[in-house]
Amino acid sequence: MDWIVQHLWLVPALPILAGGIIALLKQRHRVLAASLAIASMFLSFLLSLGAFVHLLSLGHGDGARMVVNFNWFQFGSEWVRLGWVLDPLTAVMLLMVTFISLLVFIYSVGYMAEDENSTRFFCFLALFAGAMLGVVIANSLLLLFMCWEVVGLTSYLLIGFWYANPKAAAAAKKAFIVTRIGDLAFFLGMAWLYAQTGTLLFFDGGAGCLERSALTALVAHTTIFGLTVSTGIGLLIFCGAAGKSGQLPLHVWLPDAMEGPTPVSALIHAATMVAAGVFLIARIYPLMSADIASLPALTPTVALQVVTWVGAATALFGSLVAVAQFDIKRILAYSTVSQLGYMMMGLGVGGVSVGMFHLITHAFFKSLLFLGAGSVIHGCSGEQDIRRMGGLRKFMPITFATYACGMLALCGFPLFFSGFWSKDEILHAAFAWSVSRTPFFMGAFGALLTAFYMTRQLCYMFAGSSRRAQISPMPAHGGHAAGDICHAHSPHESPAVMTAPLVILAAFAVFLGLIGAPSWPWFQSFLGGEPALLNFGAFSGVLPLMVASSLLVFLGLGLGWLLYHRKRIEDADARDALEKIQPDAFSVLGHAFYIDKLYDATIVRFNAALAYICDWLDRWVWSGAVQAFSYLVLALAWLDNFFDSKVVNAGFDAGCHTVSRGGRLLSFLQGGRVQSYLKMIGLALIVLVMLMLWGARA
Amino acid sequence: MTAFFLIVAALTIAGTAAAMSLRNPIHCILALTLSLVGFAALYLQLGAQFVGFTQVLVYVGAVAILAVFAIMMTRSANPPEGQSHQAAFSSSWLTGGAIAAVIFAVLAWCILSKSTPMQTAIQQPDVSVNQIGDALMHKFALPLEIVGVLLTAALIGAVILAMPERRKTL
Amino acid sequence: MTPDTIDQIFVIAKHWLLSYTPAPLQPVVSAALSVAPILGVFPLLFAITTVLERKGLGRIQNRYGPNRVGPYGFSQPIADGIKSLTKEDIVPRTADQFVHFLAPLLLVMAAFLAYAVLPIGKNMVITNLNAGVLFFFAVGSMVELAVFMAGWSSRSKYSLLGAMRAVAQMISYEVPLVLASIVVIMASGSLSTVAIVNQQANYTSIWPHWFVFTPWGFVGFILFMIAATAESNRSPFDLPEGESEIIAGYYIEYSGFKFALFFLGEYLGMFATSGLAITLFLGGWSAPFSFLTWVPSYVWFFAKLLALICVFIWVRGTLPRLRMDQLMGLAWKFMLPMTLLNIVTAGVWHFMPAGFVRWLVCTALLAAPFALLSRGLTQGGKKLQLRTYRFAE
Amino acid sequence: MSPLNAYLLLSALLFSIGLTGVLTRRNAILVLIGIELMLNAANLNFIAFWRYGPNPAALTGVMFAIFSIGIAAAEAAVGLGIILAVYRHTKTTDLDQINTMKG
Repeated sequence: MDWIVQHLWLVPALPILAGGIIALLKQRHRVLAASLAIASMFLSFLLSLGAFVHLLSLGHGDGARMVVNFNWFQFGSEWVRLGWVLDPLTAVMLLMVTFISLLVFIYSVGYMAEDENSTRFFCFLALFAGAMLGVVIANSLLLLFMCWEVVGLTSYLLIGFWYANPKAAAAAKKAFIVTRIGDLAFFLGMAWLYAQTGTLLFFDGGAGCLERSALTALVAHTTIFGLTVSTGIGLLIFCGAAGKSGQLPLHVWLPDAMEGPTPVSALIHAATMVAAGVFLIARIYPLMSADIASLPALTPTVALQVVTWVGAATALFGSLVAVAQFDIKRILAYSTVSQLGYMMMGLGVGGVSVGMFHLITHAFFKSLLFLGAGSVIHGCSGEQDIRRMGGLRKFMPITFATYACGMLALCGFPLFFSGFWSKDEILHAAFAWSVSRTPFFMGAFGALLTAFYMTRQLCYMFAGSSRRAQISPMPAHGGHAAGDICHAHSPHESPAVMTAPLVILAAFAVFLGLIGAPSWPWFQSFLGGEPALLNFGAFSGVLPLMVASSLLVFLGLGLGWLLYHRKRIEDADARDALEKIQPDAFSVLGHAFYIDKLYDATIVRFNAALAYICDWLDRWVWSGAVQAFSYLVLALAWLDNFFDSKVVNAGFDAGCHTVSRGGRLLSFLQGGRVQSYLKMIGLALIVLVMLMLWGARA
Repeated sequence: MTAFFLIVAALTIAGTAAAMSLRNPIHCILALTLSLVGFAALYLQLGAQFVGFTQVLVYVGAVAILAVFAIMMTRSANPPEGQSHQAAFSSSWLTGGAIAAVIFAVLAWCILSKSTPMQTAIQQPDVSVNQIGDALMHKFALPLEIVGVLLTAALIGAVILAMPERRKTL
Repeated sequence: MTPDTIDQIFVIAKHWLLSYTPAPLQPVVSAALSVAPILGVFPLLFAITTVLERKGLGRIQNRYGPNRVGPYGFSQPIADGIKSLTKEDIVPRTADQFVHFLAPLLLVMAAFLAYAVLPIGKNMVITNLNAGVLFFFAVGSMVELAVFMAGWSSRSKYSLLGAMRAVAQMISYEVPLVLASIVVIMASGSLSTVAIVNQQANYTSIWPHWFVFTPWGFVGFILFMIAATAESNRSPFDLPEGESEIIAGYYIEYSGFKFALFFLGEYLGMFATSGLAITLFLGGWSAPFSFLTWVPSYVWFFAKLLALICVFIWVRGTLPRLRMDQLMGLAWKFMLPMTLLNIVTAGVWHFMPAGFVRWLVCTALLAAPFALLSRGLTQGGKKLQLRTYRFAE
Repeated sequence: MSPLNAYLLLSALLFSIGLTGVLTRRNAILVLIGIELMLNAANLNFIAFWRYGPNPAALTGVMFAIFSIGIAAAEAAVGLGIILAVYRHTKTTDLDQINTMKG
């Protein structure tokens, strides 16, 4: 086996090690900390590059999957086995994650320059990168789950990085808890899978849980509603994926997560972590697509249908809500939600390659957009409300250019921008989907909206004249790094250390799409494992759809331009153009369909009520009953005693005493004494044993 | 039913009874150590050498000393003249004793009424420490880890509990 | 008489005697025959040690030790014994009579029990227990109880303070003691003292395989001896008995023979721990060089024991007493981390290929933390200047 | 009577003696001690069953005893810590006086 495969563990180990060392450093060693993090990231980037090249040299076919498994520890008579795998999926993800993390690290050097906790920041970042890479290379669902949880933890820590700001703390908590809900289902699915197959390794020379033998065993039995076991497991695991990558019911944490530093939003909540959910589904795709019939590529199993519908709904929802946001980062967050929906949809309708292609391209242009937004925020001294920006083009040309590239890529501007190719792939697959065509229309409408809100945002931010002067100075974003430093300045371009990554990312955002164009589907074939060949004939099949989607994009751009650019936005406090047209709908969208409110009103409230009811029962009903009973007996005893001592001679006194003592004993039931409670336990034990013996008798 | 067993059993019972009945807490602890050593001797007689010595090491060496320290710190040994003649037993000791007695009766009845499955040829199983270590490292690795975590948590918890709590400054 | 027979002479004698006893009595007799020498030899060693200690301390402190009774004052212990026997046995009126009487007996009993697993010579151990080291520590933990009984039962502030100090100190130093001996158990893969010694009794060319001749063994030995000094309440860890602070610690209220018993118990404990140190690290009864194996094994054991005793005396005469916080600081801030690191090092040593690199790595693993940790102990270290002694002539 | 039954009877007796102490002593520390004794009685059962049980080669009983000894140590430490904490508030360890949870 090759060196790189044997030592693939170094890729996650290096950043984790760096994080561990940085954790010991003080704030005055910030330079050392940053350089450590960047150096470790660079090394693991080189390693993953090596792995990628090695895989390329290896050629195609199923031979392009190398696995290293080892025993972790034994419990009972079984060994828990972990391992890592190197296959095209892993290689591509590794390359993407390491590269973007590297750029983001470099960017954060500039962004967090004035923060007083930057060493802590880099420690968390490095830890996150390591855990994420662990998720990518894991060959065991258990290992993947562990790294997955560490990723969740670091995301929590980083969202709440400015814990002094209560909003950030709340957002961190929210993110953590919501993702836990998904992870619970994930864990259940994992346990079920283990119970069924007896292994959690993905690939184990034919014995892994993703390989034919296990899958055939899984699809053999069916559970409730006639679902196959594989479907049940897949759906449970999909819940975890949905939690991580903000699919519809569990998306609520992602927009709030924007309280964190912007590099974090770029790295974790746009490029890598939220993509982990998609990656997970892509990884267990054989399980999702397993069907009673032998396993062709695109059988729309129930699991895949669920994935598709959820993805489509999320895509539409996210782009709808993004239309009506004013916070620059929230817009991007909702667009991320919708794009993740696209990925899921792609996985559902088009298989691994389609979804992964969009994942990769999206990772680049979305992190580009976030970093650009960060640069804007940095330049505007912590301002995040796009209504208070405007006219920034003159002040920060580089940012504008790169941001425009990212924006066009996200809209899917035809031919030259990566987003176009990947999104078109998904739409095409959805069009060809055998089950239903609704997802296609949802996705198409989502594409239109995407173009629209991105144009809106761009116009708000860069076009027109600056609206900062006229507004009363709002309190800068709580505890923001740059917030308190450069207040009074006019907007300024960011330092080179921040703009350089932007330029690099912009280049990728533009040209990355070409590796997956229908004419030369290199990426898909690389994932699929057959040679890629260049034929422009492929265009003919997809041409009408391409034209259609391009038209949609142009329509969206035109609408945006019409509403927001033809008539300049002069006044910061002026109502939004769309709001003028349709205020009610706008407010509904602006509040994200009130889903947060809904959750607060239902789940949270219900929980509190339940707790209160339990408390009330305990306080009044139970103890009340006990007390009432004891008082009753006491009263009886007292009555008896009274009557007796008054009327009859003292001969009965003893009896009364016993009765009253009985009352006192009963009142010990609630005596607040440990020992009386213990006595009750003892009595219960006696009764129990008696009953059991009786049962044994009969 | 060897004489050794009878002697040790008698000693253990005596120690336990004394530990639960003596008035002075320190005397109780000393009696307790007697009964714990008796337990250890019983383990040894049953051929569980490791457990027996661990028992002495942990209970006599740690738990008893810990209890003594607790008694010293709570000044419940030789109380001052004020309530020196306070009852050692709780006011409702009768019911407690009765319940315990009934439980013993029930248990004894269960034991004597049922004939437990016995291994046919009772040979002294000599279990070497190596076997125990091997089992701990392989078959019982997970419980071992869990116990380690538990002990760590207990350590931290005990320290925090015993720390003099300072009033809230924030 | 080959050297082998001389070496095994006691074992042979025992079997010879056993062969003349009726079968039913044999187990009892054999037990008695094994225990009796212990009961005889070690108190004698105690007597000799008292004289040695007093003379040595005297020399260190610039005076003659006891030199009146017998040749060079070597019958001093007999005089002391007679004195302590004839002295009145005082028991405080408020004391808890029973416990007060029981404490010294329990102490001495525990001290003697520890010898059951010490191999004094080849085939010369009372019982070869499968978990011998564990037994040793289990018995040793009884001493704390005896000390506490002594301090508490004689209702006196000083004795109670002394007992509390002693128990706290013993408990906190028992941890490093056990952890320091764990490395040997790891290396030899056995808890039986006999097996441990047999493993060390091999030679490459003339050098023995004593565990002390490895980095972890050496460090473990040093740590073990420090912890043992603290366990046996000897200077510089003699706070529980500091004459200047609490007159004699937990046995103020004892006099006469019980007092002597306490002394006996303490010294027996010291011998026992030294014996364990010899068994674990110094190769037990094995000879230091392969060409000296003709010397009987028990001779080597007692020679090593005497050497360690002399070290104890030397340390006692040299080092000043610690403060309570320094004591605890040493235990938890220095001993505990060092012992844990030592265990890690032993593991590394086990898994690395033999050779010079292994030595280098393990030494570095131990030296670097030592430098760091010991720096934390010297709080504001003052300059010590040389003193000029005037010797008694 | 078979030796196993003898051991079981003994452990039952010790268990109930410990229970008596738990139920009747006023001093919280002694109650804790009683609980320890009950645990030990249970351990004795484990060892006895291991020794006379069908299959002593599988060290289940011994392992159980070892683990429960460890857990008992943790329990004693935490319990005594709690008692000290309680004592700091209500200057007593008398369970008859610590009844502030009285309904």
